[in-house]
Amino acid sequence: MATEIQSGKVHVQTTINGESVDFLAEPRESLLEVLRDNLGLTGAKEGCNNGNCGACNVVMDGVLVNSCCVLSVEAAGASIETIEGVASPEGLHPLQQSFLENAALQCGVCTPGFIVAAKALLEENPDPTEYEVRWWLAGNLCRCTGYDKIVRAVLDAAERMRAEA
Amino acid sequence: MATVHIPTPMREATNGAARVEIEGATVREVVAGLEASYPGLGGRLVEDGQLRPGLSAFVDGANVGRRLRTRLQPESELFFVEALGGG
Amino acid sequence: MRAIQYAAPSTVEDAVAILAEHGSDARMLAGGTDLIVQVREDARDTGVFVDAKKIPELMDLSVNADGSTTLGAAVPCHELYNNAQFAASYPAVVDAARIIGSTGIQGRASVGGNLCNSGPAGDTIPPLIVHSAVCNIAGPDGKRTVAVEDFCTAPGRNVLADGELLVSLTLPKPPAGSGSHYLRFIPRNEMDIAVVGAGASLVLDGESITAARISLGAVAPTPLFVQAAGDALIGLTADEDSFAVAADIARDAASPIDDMRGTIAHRKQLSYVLTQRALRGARAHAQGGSPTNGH
Amino acid sequence: MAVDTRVGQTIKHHDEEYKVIGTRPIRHDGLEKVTGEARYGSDINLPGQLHGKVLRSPHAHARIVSIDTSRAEALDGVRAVITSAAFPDPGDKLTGGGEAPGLPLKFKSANMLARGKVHYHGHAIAAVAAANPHVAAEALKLIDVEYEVLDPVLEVWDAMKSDAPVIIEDLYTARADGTTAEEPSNVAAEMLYEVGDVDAGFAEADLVVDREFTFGVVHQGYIETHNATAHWLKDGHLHVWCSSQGAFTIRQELADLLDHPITKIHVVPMEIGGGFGGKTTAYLEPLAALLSRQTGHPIKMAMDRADVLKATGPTPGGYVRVKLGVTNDGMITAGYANLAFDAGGYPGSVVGAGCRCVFAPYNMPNAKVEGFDVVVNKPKTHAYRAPGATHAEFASETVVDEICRTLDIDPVEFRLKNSAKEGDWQLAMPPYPRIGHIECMEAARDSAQWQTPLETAPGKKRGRGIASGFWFNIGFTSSVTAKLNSDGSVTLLEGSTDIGGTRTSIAMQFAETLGISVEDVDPIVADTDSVGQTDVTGGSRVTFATGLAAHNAANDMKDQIVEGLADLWDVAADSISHADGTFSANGKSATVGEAAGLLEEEGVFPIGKNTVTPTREGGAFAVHIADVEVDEETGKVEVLRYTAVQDAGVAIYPPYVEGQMQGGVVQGVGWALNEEYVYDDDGHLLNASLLDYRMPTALDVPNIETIIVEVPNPGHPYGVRGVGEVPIVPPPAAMANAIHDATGVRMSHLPMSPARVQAALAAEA
Repeated sequence: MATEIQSGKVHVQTTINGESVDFLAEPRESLLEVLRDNLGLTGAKEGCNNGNCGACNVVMDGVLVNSCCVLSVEAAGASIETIEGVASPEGLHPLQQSFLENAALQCGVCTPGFIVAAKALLEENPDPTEYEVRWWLAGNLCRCTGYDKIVRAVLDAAERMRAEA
Repeated sequence: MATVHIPTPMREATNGAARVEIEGATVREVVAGLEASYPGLGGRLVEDGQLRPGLSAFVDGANVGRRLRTRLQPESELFFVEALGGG
Repeated sequence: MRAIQYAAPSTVEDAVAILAEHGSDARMLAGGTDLIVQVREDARDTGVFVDAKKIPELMDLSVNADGSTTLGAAVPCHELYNNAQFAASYPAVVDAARIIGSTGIQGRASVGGNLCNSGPAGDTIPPLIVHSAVCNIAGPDGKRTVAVEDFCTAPGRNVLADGELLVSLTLPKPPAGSGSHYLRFIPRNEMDIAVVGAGASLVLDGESITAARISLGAVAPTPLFVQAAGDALIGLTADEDSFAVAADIARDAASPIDDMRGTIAHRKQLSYVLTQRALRGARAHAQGGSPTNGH
Repeated sequence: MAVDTRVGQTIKHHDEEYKVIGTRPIRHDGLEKVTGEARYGSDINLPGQLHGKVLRSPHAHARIVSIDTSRAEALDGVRAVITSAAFPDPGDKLTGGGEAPGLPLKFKSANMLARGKVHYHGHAIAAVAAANPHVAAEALKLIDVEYEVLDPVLEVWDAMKSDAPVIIEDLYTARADGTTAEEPSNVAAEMLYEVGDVDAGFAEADLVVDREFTFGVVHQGYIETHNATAHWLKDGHLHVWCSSQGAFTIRQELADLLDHPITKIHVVPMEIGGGFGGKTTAYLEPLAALLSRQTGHPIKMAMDRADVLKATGPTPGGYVRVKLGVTNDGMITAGYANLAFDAGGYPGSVVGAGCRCVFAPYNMPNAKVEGFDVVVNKPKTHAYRAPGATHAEFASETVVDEICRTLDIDPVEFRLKNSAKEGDWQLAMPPYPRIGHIECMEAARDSAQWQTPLETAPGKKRGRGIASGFWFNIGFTSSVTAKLNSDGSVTLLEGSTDIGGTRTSIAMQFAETLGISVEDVDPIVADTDSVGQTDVTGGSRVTFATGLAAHNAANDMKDQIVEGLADLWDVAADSISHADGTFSANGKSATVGEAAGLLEEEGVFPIGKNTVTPTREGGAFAVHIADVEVDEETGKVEVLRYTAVQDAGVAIYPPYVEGQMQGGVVQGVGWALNEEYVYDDDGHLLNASLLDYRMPTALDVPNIETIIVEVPNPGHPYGVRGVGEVPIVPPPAAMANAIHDATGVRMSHLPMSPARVQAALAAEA
């Protein structure tokens, strides 16, 4: 059976933060564009649009990705988690709480990417060293904080989450 | 008499004097006094009745910006400095 | 970004058919971390994106009966370093997989994609070369294989003809007593393109070197297989003096350019230093240790 | 247990005890920012909105022979195309307001869209509005521009040569004495600052060190790219939503550039994703406005990262020469400096501020500093965190280190001995008020890092460096309006863009003054129609000046509450006392909350307000210590340990003072080691991406230890000094001095990239 070649507006069915979502998008539109402009999920930010700043981080099928480097049509059938899905109705995620308490943000524009990336880290490695945190987050640029308080916040959240687990 | 500190590049007009004493109750009056004593100097500081864009006046350590009506004490020290911005 | 078309075939045959139909206007889309960005930034004009990730052969990672490993062209980097068996067998490849882009990039970017992008600084290419990996290519005229060191032909170019795609790589089973290491020099500690990259593999019999391969990135129009440097080590003791001999040959083989990422003088120096360090790392692996991927 | 963010110490040189000031509340805007709900400029989408994109010059220096937009206009989905012809003729007007008032408006206008000539690679040529960003981008490729390419001039030392191509044909040097040159050149301005007798000072010196330094161009590197959305209504009202350090500045610039009444311009500050001086001026706002006027639709525009790096305002590269004379016992006798900075494609670099900072940490009886503002074919440069000071003090602090080495004097002792202090002369300025350089130097000397010997490692080249830094604080104008709600909470409207937590540092000063908790203050960054004049967020001024306005507004509110209670309680207003947030008189008392309830019943709703232009800014000193390891084989420098000491006056909101210090250090480390614009000989910027413009990642730096020193600024009721900028000043010098300590090599160019360090090591060997 010959494969369909899609162009123009394509109908995409996907799951975002646990909910089934349909959207129409051109193949050239990135997942980041669709999230922000079609679906109003503006928590992911565009900082570089080429995979070098991490501000657009989302988790796709359990894997941390830069949504600027994913085509909208590649989201078909995928399960996507964004910053908007990190807090639960019961309250903030421990990482979010820790970022607040540790003053781990200044302008805040990189913060969603950091939190999404750090959450992916802690799911894979609940007890990271400082070096492992810095390594994992090296793809997330922050220009305000000098990273110090961010790294501390992630380690702090990891400790809280281990205590609660 | 207020003491006015003359920026180096403008000391030609004051015959090399780094400081001059000028009578005046406000910055504006001192500038007028400067022009009267040293013709041409006032014009380098003031344009169309306003301190030249980019200059600030300091009166006794206070940055009064371009507010020429700022009142002076008899012993006031007056500086004219380029205004600064910042990041 | 220009308007594009997208197809997600589920078989190699379908992919070949689409590629053949659209010729040079079509490209395989693996992780997309190079291709999407290049088209967006007008560095490449591709109209048809053929998604590799629905084709089982391109997502395959398995050990064959002869002990070799098949690495599907679109397997993302993060699957390699999370695969203990692969990591133990092909440490240099995993060294590269761990330092390409960021964690987020490694979630998508693939070794096959890195190879097909054919950049002179592609981090996975020297490791594939030192592991004697072979490209399995499919096309309208059937299948063929090409050694990785013969795959790239110029910056951004390779032996793939219109209609052809890289299906997988075959990595021979590493002999007993072997070890490998890849490292690169970058001004930062992450998120950079190699100023110079160096991969080395060694097979040791006690302290004696029985086989060695050395490859450099970013010092020539294509990743460089410095066969003479490896050959010179055969029969020598795996020590600093021997490594210096190989490093000298590697430095002489390097013919880098001045560009925004590095100078000729610095790259020549780095070719020497990194060859030594790659060999030390390979020795550590061969002797059962693990090298520091120092930066 | 939570990690203690109080990683550093605070060393107080005052006895004040505060209830709110100095505490660590959760910032008011924090929740929205950790959940992704905060609205930045690019996060809004208006009904009927179109998208704008900018065509940029592929050449560094060229004459525009013709622009033909017809093919772009014909593309389906394209709604408007504009060129510089869409702007009104700026004539001979000067720019108003903003950071650098008084420059010819024609330069600013031509920087929005090139007028006749392109001055740098990436210079905006035309702008397109289309149905979506992709169509707009396609349309750009259909605009036909014919260029006559000219030779570019890229470095100040080339541009200052008498036979250099003149970039702006009618640019005549504004000389330091107030006169104007008669022949055009690339030197826009000369400046001269002098104190004492420099020749006599050098004659007294036993040792004179005279060194030259050069600098690459660096960018502020904020993560959010520039964006603007504009809607020009049919009645002439212009609404603008943007990411700027100053909504009022943008309003003024729009009024100037578009020759449009300021009353019809309404600017809404969105959350801002970093600025550092780079978002103090308009780039997209006027284009979006003109495209909106032409189409009748709201226009949204956003730069991509390449646009940001190519065509916004990085901070200058250039040249600094520093000559210092000292006696054998280590007393400075004289200093001379000469600074020439890139203005970029139009006049107006930050060289003047650099001139005035170059010797600031020292008591200089005799000093002379010359500055040159030089036009080159690079983007119009702009402020970046303590603009000009980092270059200047990299040079002077490196020379100081060399003197200490030569004379075998401890660098801390030398700096303490020569330190500027209250009453000492500043270059061309009134004498210093109370300052804290000595206190910072003592704190650095006593710090854990300075007191711990550098750990050696076999085969490793390690070294330690120390450097001082100074930056001014600017006053400008700030406004606050505070409304007392009936439950005792306060809605606080302020006009300062909040980049780093200033909503809270302003609210804390209000709360302290009125005697309420900071959680009871709801600070809001208001738009230009909703609060009084507030100048740009810059010059480390917000917590200082807007905080002062908040303090004054709280006192205004307090007076109104007292007046209301006096009426209610039937007592004289002056018999009511106020302490700890409680008003009392004649045995009656009411907290602010109770008073609010009582007054509500009387129909009284106090509104405290204040607009202030402070006159006594508090300049700030910093002292930094860097430990580094140099890889001799590769030239790569690793930061092992770093301590930043800074006089904050009084730290209103300590975690964010520490954050400013840590962030400034890491920017400074990036500048020191890797950040620079790389140009080819034709003036093309080669590394316009975050891949190749190498800002530090989390893996490139250690934790940054902080010591806040509190020497209160006498010019502020709570002693606030500016804190945001000075921490970027010492890092490059501290790093260079550490590299020298490790290797014996003196670096004289920023950045000290691996290739340069390796080449210097090879040359030394």
